[in-house]
Amino acid sequence: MHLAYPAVLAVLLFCVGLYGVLARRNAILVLMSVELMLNAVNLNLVAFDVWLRDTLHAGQALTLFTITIAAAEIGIGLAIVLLVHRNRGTSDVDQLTDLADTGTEPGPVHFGGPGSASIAPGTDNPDETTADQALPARGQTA
Amino acid sequence: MTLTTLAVLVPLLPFLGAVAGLLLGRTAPGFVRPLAVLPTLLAFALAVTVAVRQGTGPATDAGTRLTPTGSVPVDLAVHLDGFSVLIAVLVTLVASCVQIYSTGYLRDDPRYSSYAALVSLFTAAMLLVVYSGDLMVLLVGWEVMGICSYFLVGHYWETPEARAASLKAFLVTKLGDVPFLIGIFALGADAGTFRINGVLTAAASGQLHHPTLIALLLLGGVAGKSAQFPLHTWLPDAMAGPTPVSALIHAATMVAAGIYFVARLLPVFELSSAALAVLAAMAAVTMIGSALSALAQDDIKRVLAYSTIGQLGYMAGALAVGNRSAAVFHLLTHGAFKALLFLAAGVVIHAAGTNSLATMSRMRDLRSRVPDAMWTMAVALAALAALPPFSGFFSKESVLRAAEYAAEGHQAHVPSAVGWTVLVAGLLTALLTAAYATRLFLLAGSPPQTRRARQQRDGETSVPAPTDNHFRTPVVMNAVLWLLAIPALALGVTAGKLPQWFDGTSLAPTLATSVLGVGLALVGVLVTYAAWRHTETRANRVPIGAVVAPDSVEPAATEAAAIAAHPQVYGDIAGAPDPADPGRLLLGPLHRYAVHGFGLDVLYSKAFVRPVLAAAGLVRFLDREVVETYVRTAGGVPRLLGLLVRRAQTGNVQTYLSVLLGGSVVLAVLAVLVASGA
Amino acid sequence: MNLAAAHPGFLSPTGVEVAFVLVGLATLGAALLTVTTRQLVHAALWLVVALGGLAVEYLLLTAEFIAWVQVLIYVGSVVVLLLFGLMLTKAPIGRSPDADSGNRWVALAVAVAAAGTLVWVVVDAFRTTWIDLGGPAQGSTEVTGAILFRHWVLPFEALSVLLLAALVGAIVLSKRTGRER
Amino acid sequence: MDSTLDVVLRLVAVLVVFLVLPLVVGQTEHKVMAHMQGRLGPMYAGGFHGWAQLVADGVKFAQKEDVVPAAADRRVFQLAPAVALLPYLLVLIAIPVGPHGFVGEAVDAGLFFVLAVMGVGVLGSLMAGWASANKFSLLGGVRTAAQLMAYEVPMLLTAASVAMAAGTVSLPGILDAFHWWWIPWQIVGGLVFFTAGLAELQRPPFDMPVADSEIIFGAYTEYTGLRFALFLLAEYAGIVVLCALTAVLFLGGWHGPMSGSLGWLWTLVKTGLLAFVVIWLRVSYPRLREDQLQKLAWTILIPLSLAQIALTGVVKVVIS
Repeated sequence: MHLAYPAVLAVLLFCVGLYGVLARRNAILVLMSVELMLNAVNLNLVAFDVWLRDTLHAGQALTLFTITIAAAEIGIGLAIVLLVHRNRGTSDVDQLTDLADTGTEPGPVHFGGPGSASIAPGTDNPDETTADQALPARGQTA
Repeated sequence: MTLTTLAVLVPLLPFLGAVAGLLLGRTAPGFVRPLAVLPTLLAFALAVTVAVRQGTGPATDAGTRLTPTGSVPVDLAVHLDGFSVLIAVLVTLVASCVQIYSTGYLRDDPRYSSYAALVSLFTAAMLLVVYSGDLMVLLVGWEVMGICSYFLVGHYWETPEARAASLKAFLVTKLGDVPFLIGIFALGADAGTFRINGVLTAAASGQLHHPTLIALLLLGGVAGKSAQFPLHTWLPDAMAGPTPVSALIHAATMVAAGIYFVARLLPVFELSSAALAVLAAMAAVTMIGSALSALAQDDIKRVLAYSTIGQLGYMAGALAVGNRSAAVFHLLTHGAFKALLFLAAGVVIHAAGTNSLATMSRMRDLRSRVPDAMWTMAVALAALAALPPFSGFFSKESVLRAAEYAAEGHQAHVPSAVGWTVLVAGLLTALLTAAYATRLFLLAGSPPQTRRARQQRDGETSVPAPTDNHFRTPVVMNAVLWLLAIPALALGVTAGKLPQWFDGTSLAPTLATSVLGVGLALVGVLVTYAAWRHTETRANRVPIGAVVAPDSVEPAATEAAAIAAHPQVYGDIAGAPDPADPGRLLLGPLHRYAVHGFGLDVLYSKAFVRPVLAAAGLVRFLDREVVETYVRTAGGVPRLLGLLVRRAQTGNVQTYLSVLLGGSVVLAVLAVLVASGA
Repeated sequence: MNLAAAHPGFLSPTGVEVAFVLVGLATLGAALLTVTTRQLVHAALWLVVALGGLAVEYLLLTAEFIAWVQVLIYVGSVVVLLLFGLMLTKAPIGRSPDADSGNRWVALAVAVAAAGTLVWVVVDAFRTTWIDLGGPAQGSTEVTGAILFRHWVLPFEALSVLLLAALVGAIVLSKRTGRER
Repeated sequence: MDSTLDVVLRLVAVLVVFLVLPLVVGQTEHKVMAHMQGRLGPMYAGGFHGWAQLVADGVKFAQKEDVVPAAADRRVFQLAPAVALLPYLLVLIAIPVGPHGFVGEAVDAGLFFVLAVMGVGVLGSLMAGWASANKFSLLGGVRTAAQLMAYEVPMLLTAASVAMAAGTVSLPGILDAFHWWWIPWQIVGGLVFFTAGLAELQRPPFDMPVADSEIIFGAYTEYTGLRFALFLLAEYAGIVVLCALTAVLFLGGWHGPMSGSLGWLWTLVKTGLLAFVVIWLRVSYPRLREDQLQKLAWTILIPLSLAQIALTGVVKVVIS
């Protein structure tokens, strides 16, 4: 089998994950995209391991490690996301802009996107979601 | 106990009393009075013991050096001689009287504890100055007195006058203290020691290279502390403090310090005839000017204040003619009768509810209501006017005699012109002093029968004096008055003994000066009386409203109210538009200038305050408009840059990542292109 | 792939290769759907497909053990966790119009640029490289176990410490303190 | 072609087993429960003791309308039963029934394969719970996920213990290495494995996710007709798989007297006995509360399984 197939597949998967990380708004979706990127790397590792016939099987060992780390990462990441969601009522990455330097400007500056300036969490979630979460979110971030 | 130990204890006791009073004032109010009175009394007893044991013997000197300073050494030294022990007795006596008097006078004052502690501290500082044998230690006491006077003059800090007066006292005396400090350093540098004995030895052996400069610098400090022209302006204003404080400052402590200092270092001043001439001119101007001003004042305490300035002028004059015995003799008698005058004036002010002489002159029964104060005040005024056989006569005659002696050229180091200046000014001042003393007495305590007749004639135009039952002068206050009346009356008899304690020059009056002085004083008395009889009739036509002390108000509150009310009633803190005032008749066109101390304050304000304010305004303008502009620009440019950079700081992690990864891709492409040689 | 396939070095793709390409295309499609779908839970389910496809690719690359680990860990645990998280954060049914942030176009540009660069580099480098899938299996359980516990023991143990730390961390993070409610 | 035919035959056999055994277990459950509760159970369908009751049920389910709630996520909703069912079918392939290749397909990492694929089955419950757009279903789904996470660990650990003992993860390999004294040796692991498996299957007393008295029927609330039947089928298939796995791993599978010819029978007998235990437990134990459920997994089963691994390791070192 040609090495180019798995290599190119890995590259494309990686870039798809990259796109997801950069473009997705929901933090959990971002985590999924990160998983895609990790898997792309794993595929590369396995493919090159098989190609090199490495006696140490470094590629496969590293793949196993990566998978383990990914599991740990998803556990911690989800815990953080859930905590943020509990405190803020939202898991939208682009609303977690507490570190933004707003200065004296009236509002945070966003790169385009007409809806991105809205303050209310989860704009299109079902009614109860916004209603439930908006109040504690305000109360706890204030 | 050795003599030195006793002498050390004298300033130490009031100091400890002050510390204890400050510490315990709030927690244990019951201890405040004993803590105020007892250490001072004990110090008085010790001072008397020291004086007796020191006696007329040779000066005692003792000192210890705590630590090397690296250059001119500083010693904790005690110097005891006739001058210091007697002045210490005076200081402790007056301080004790003031403390006892204050227990009655400020008995309900909420700040009595701190007041008493500060008075003790004041006393301790003065005693330190008196006993110290080292200039640096003396300076410590000197400066502590300055800060104490600031606090005590500002005791009624609720009134703007008191606040202004305390600041003025502090600043003006500090103005003199700056050259004084430099002078002390120069003196120490020249003499190689700060020990007064060492300095005097150096002066005698001609080691001082800049005597004139040093003497003039020191004179600055002396003028400030002893209220000599042109730095005297703080003293009349310092009347805004409580009356006992005035008594203390005027009689024993603050102002005496300057005279005492010059007396101690007189050999240094004698090295420079220029300094002596300056001192004489200063004394002459001070004497005459202050006497004229005293004649015009309406506030009873301001009259006394100006009289103090004048009497200090006498002492300075005596020093200028090189006779420190006479100066210190006058200092002693003056301390006695001036303390008495102030304390009596305090009683009168309280009884009248005002400090205005114009108002007092229209009060019925003022004299009969405070007879003790009136009698003792009469004694003290007689002493002030130098009428024989009161104490002031002897001391003033000794000054005049010394001046005459110098005028005839007998005094070494002293030019005869200096002697003449002092003599003429002293005689003229004797006349004026008698005049204002008479005026004060006539206005405050005019004979009752003339008043009564006038009242019957004119009906009720005069101010009703407060009813009798509201206030009894406390016994302690009256007792103090009579106690002080004794030295005021009789201190003159010591004139024969004192030379043994002092330098040995005779202090007995001579015929010529006595006749001249007493004659002039009598002229002053008679002229004033005539003028008063002339103007008295006008008083009926011009009733003057006055603040009358309400029933059962304690003295301190009355005095604070009187100080606060005076400008509101008369439109002036110094004078009152009273045509019945004999001083107005006597002074004629000079009156309006004399009321305000010949406009010296205005002059100061024009010459110093306004330029300083203008300079401050300029500096403020430069700081606000010029420097700030640079600062603002220096801050503004980075802020503008920051505004630009800040736009990237959206807080959106994905934006950051996008830029980061985009940059990575560009870099990777570049790296590949370079690697492949494209 | 077409670019690579058109190269003269490529002749007669084997059966494994065909399977690999087909599964790879499916995987890629599922991944694309994962990052583009507007239904949050669907994204997770497409992720399952993508991960499963990758497991098949591992099998095709004779890395059998890793394939099953992939299924066990990813499909069995990670995705379940993700779904769990989605449910706890009240993921809505139906399309979420705000699933993508305003960064979409920037992200797309970066991703496409990265993809272009990497594909170019990778294809340029490995155009003719051939993987020999014959011979002893490269990734059987026995082989993997042997090397893992012979050569990679230390990293393996270190990793166990890491997992423990992650476990503790997750517990601490999700523990509700008394004052929160 | 022989090999192809062989593969096809094996797959067909597995499919038949997959379709028959769960029904048998289901029917057994009906009757066993009935007798344990002092009643008769189904008696009419098919005549003899209602043997065709489940067939009738199936027909009934097939006739019912296939309702998809309006708010539901349609495709996921429809796909969920298949996702729940298929993994068990796949697992059955790898379970050896008898010696000498009497197995659907001998997978090299068989144990791994089985556990991994079984883990996928839970996805079906999750999908169903979420896609129903029903708060009970969602709760059921969340409970399922939490339960799976908790019980996956002890299950894997005890399976690892067996793999350690055998030195292989291949299921036939494990059976080849089996000795009778493994049963006392691995008994703790076996109990833990069986218990954890029950929890993964959401069988009583671990049926919190589908607790009918609390959240109606959890993830399956909205399901009707054939799709519901598929879920039920998945549950019973799960029982079969679990019992077969436990039998293979801990009870020696086809080992027994005359295992050479009657091996498959031993496997079936052991599986059946275990299935009976499953039914028995359902009747005997009340449902656990959610926190008790989690506590059991994390504070009892995991420590026990770790102890089992330690024991296995020690014995393994001693006898080698």
